[in-house]
Amino acid sequence: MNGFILLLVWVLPLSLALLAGKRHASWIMIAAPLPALLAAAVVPVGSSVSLPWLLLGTELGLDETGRVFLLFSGLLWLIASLYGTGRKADSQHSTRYRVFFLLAMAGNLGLIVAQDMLSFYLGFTLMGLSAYGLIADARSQHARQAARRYLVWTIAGEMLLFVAIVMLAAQHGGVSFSVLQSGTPAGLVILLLFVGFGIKLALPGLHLWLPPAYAVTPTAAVAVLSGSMINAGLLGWLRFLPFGNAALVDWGQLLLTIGIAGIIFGAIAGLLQRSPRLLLGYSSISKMGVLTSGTGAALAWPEAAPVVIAAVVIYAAHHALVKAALFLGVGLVEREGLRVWMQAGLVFLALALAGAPLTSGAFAKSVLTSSLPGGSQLLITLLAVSAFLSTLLMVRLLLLVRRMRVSKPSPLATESITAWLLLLAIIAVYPIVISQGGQLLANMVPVFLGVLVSLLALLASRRFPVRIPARPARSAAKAIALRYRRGIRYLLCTAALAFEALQSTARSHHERLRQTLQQAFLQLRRSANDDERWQLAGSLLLGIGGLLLSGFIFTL
Amino acid sequence: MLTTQILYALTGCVIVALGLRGALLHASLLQRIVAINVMGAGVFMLLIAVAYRGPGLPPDPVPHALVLTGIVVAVSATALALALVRRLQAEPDDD
Amino acid sequence: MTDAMIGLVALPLAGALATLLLPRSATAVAIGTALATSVAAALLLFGIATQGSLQYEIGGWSAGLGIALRADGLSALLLLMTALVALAASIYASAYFHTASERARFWPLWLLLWTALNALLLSGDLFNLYVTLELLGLSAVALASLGGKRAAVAAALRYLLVGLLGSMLFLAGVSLLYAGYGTLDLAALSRVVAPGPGTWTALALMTTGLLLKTALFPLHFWLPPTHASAPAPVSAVLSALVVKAAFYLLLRLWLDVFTTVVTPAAANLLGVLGAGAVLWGSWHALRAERLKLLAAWSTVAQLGYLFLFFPLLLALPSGPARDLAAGGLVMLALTHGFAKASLFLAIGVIQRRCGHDTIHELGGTAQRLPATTFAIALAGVALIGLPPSGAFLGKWQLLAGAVATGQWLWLLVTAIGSLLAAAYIFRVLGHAFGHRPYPSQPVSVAREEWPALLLAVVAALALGIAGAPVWGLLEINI
Amino acid sequence: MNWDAWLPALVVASSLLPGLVIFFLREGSHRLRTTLNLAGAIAKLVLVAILIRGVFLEHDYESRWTLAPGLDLVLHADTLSVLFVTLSTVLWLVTTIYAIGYLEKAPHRSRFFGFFSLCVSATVGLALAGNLFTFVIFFELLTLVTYPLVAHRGTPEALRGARIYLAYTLGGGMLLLIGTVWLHVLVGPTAFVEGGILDTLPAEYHPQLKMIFVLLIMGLGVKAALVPLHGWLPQAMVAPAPVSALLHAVAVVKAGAFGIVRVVYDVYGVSFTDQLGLLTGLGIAAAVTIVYGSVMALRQDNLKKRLAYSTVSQVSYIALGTAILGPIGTIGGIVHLVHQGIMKITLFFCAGNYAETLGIHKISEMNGVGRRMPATTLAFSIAALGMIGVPPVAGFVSKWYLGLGALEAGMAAWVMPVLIASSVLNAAYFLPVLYRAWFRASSPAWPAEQIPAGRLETSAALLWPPVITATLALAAGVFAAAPYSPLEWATLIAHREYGL
Repeated sequence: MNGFILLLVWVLPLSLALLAGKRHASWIMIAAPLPALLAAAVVPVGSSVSLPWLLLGTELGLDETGRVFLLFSGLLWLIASLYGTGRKADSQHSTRYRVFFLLAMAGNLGLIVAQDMLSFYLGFTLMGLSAYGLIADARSQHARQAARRYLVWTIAGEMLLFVAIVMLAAQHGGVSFSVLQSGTPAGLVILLLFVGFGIKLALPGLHLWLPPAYAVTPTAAVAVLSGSMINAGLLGWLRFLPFGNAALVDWGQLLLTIGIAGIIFGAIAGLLQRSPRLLLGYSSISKMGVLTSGTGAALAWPEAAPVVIAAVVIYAAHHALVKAALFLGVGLVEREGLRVWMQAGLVFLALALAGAPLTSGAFAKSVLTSSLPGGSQLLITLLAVSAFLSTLLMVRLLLLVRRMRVSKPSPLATESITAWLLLLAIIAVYPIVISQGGQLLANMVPVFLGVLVSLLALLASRRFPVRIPARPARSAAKAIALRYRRGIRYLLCTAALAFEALQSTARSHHERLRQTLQQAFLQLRRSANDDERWQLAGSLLLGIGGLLLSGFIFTL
Repeated sequence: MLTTQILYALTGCVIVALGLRGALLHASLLQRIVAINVMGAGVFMLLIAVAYRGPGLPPDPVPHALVLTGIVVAVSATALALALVRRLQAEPDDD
Repeated sequence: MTDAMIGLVALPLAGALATLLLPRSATAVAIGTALATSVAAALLLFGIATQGSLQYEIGGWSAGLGIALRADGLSALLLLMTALVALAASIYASAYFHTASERARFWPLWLLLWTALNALLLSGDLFNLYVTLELLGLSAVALASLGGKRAAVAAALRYLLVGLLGSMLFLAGVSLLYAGYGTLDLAALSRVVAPGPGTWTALALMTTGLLLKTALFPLHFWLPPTHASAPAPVSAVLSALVVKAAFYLLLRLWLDVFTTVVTPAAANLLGVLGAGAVLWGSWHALRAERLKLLAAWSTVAQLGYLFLFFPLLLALPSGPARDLAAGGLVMLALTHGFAKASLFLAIGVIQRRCGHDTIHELGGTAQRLPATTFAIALAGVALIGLPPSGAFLGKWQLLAGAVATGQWLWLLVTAIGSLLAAAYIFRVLGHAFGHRPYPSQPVSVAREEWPALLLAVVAALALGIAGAPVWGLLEINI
Repeated sequence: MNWDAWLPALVVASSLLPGLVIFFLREGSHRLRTTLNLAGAIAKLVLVAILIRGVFLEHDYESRWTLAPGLDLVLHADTLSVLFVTLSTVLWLVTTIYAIGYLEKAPHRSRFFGFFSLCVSATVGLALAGNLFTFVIFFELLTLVTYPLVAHRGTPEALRGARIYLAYTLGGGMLLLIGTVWLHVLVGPTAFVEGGILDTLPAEYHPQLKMIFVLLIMGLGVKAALVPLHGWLPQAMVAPAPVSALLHAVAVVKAGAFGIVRVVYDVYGVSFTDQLGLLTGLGIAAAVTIVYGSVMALRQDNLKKRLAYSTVSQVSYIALGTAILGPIGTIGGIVHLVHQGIMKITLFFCAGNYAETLGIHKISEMNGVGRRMPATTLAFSIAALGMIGVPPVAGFVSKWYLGLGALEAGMAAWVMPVLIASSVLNAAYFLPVLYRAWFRASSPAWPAEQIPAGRLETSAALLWPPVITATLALAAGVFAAAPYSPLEWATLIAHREYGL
């Protein structure tokens, strides 16, 4: 029974994708993610099912991490579906969109319940490629470029992962996650894993796909993109890397450093944005920095790994919900313009993301800090800094939202509003339910500081207005991306030209040879008149006779 | 007597050579046909020389049979050749 | 079975006389004769396969002045090929010649030619061989001149002179041999011949003469015009059988009679000439504008392959390997006989239906004459030497021999020759497959198309698939 | 009569005889021709089913016929041949249906279907060949009977393509023939035996054996389109779509690849080949071909041309797998024999559908075709993704085993980059097509719409084959581990090959 539910988690969305026509669309969309929630609710941890005939032998199962992921991912997909059904009037909201949405859902939920590398990879790829369809859904120039960039990065990541997986399989002689914890993988493998999943997690340098993609994707889709799909990278690390292995401490330190870099880079780049979506995107980069450094810490302090991982997972869940909610809220504003209740909701969410007390942010933050071992004081302070920075970000977000102008407001569908409010309620309630005393009061200082600073900055900017430079980050990103693409294209062209040159030379040589031969034979072919023929033939005749004779006589 | 035989044989060879030369070098068809006949005559002389088995002995019949057949063949061949030549001269140039 | 031997000579001879005497029903008589002769050939082959080689002295006269008929596996095979090809060609000819005068002139000569061929293949001493050779040459020339056009006559005349020259040389050689050994019986000679100036000269003369008759490069100059200007059935028989007769004689002399005299050096000379023939002939076939010329040049090339076997056969120690190679040689000769005959007959059909045989104007032939095109294709397969034709097995043995004796040159020549052959065959087919806008209903003229098709099938399928017994038959010799 | 001695011959005959009969049918007798075709195809399917079962139970099927002393025509069924036979039989059935739909009202159908059946007979014979001699025979026959199919249209460019095809393949055939004869002179009849037969020869033969190997591989490489012997393949795509489909998926190209597998595994024996130091050369040739083909494909706008170059690249996966020492690499190569066939035939079917239905020949004309022909485009997408190696389509399984095998053989240093590069390039030339088909707005009018969209997007006979094959391609990946799947069969072959 449990096995069946686990199977259903990804089989249902997959099969619904086949009949995602116009009719009953909304019911299909809402039904698809339900098995995931069901599984998270009823399937006991540790239950698993193995399907040896599927692919190269598939194992599904549920563990603690999986359960949490399943819970918030399923929830987000449900909310997004609900929100999305509110746009059925929209013409471009086509069957195609629904199909890709469901495929991405299947991939995302499938990789959560996967217990072997191959089915994980399958889900990861399915999700990654289907997300392309969501990003490219709006048929605008921007959307096309953003989608293509996303695809290039995604495929690159998947190739690296493929190599890593093959090498792991060759090392362990199996693809099940259970075998990975034994033994130390080669450095190359770890590097590949870092980069491969790091692309999905938008580590600084590997993030170039993220902001433009978030800027163009339809709201419902960007919610799951930023909430649930991005965390697949994290889950990948948690599944593939052997934690509690002392040999990986240095790698942990490396990851830690990258994470910190991500925190700061994301925040600063975010502050320079003018559109809320871009700002949220960079804030995601910054938050992923937090998760990255958390994972790094788990590697760097093997003995503390389990606790840290649990904390990281909780933090991931928190961020996923809040970020998704923020995007949905911004989406509402984009449609109908700012309303008071929207603003209220957004303020609450902003506080939550910043980690203000009494919000899920504070809860997650405190869990994470308390999980960290003694040696990581630096990291703890940095987390405080990150809270401060994200406070600044959120304030800026609210300002930007205020400034947003909607060209042609269109009435909101009740589904969308319901979805958003539902999510808000969950975010508001769950920390209070599951937190123990004191956890909700964390982050008092940094958030307060952040608000203070930003208010000061606000006043200052009122007095002496300064121009914000026009999105240096994005233009820089674009420049780099362009250079990458040019490089690749250049390589291909040179290769092609070389081949062509080779071919043409060969052809010309052959042609010349043919002509010369032809000339020679034409010379030979000039047939003489009869008498000359006879004389020629006669001499040949005598010659052959003589030769034969000598051949008999002088045996060689 | 042996020398006569050799004499015949050598003459035969010479005639063959002459005939061959004629057949190969002469331009006109008629000359060629004649030359080949000459060559044939040479071969026949050779055969006759071969047939000689010494004084008093009857000559070997086989070469004679050969010669006779050869002559018949040569005659008919010549006839055919001449007929063809006639047709060749009769036919208008069609190419 | 000796009756079969006699029949093979007597039947066509009688037929020739009969057609001469009653020209009105000539065709019927001729077809009847052809059938009877073919049956005789089949019987002879069967007899040889069952009872071994045969010998018969006409009128009880012993060899020498008397005429003796001999038959072994090789001759029986060639006789059967002759019979089948000639039969097919006869049926074809019965539809090909329209006017009574044409028929009256054609049939007697035709049957006479056949008689000469059979007699040559059956006779076992040089005297008879000389006579049959001459008879063959004369009747062939007469037939070739039936084309009527000036070109045909000129070609026929040249053919005649060449033939005479060749047989004169042959006769000279014969006389020398007789001077040396006092016998003309091949079997007897093979026992007594020893190397020496006389023998050398004799063999050189005979070989040269026969090379001239079999048109081995560079003595081939007379062949293309003759074969290209003769009537279709005649060209078929000239290319398929007549040149083979001279070749058969060479084979006998070199491999059965003068085994102690022939030397690798001389054989290599033949091999080199053969190689020249393969390349030169194929190249000209590739550049020919007319189908018949293409076929004629391809004959020159194909004869070259046969001569490539000489150095191999001399180099191989007598034993299974040698027998395999010899079998390959015969298989190649047989296949070429059938294939080339079929090709010429098919070309004749095209010439009749399309009014020309210019290669680059063949477009649409595949639509109009599917059967004939198919025949050309099959014959082509056999000429190239692709499986499942008999030529494939032949070439396999040729290559194997070349590898086994380390004579790589012949291997190279064979490879290039085959590719050239493919080039000129598929050049034709390519044009034939070409589309033609004009609506052309497929025509079928059974009596003209089927003989070609059947011969092609024999060459391209039957010989290759059911050809294994050939090797067994060649074990049977006198 | 002895059933086992007849079954292989019957398998060949089941397509040969209908083919020969069809030649003599009148153009008009459409129904009879169709019945003959399908009857033959189905009969073959049944016979092959029996064959599979028998071979699985290590039954020994062999038909033998002597052509000349020491030269036997041998049809023998072993695991490898059965794999190839099954592939060609199944795809032949599908392709026949497709061809019937494709050639409706076209001229010379009797000729076409006649040669079509002969083509399959030659392929099956080649698959069942029990020794090198037999293989050569059917190899040449295949060349012959495919020529009329390539030249079928009779247009100048069709004739040109056919001529080039012929020039290459006959040349290759000659090399193969010489190599075979040489080997035959050295060791006598070279029967295909798992593990090879030559490793017992004394060392002084080794130089000769190397030269022979080169000859054989070059001969086979022409058909397998190994660079630089691939020139004919892009030209041959002038053939009608069903022909290209068969050519690229089963018949000609595959015959070459299959031959390479045969020579390496069952004549030389893979370990002996490695011992002669020949595997690396083969591997490098394959690698070069893989990359070259993809790069060239990237630069084609003509859909069929792009697919043709993609074949050049993909088929060399098989050679690559052969060049990887060890069972896993072997599995990868052999299973790709099947997977590439299914996927590529799908792609060509779809290309044919676009051309027949809408007159689309260029990729630049494919904007928004996904809305007009969703099923076809879906099939196309699945196959294309499979080519890239995206799970769970069949192509991924091949790639997986090749990578794993390379690691085990310690060749990963250069095999893995090749695999990755090829996948990336495949993505680079397939994904833009999918993008156009699904995401671009369709142009107002198609180049030449011939079959109007009724209840189906195009005529059923054209629509079902690609759908079926695409489903097969998907199933081959999803149920790779299930019994009787291509992968399982390839594993069986590899185990028998390495005596595991």
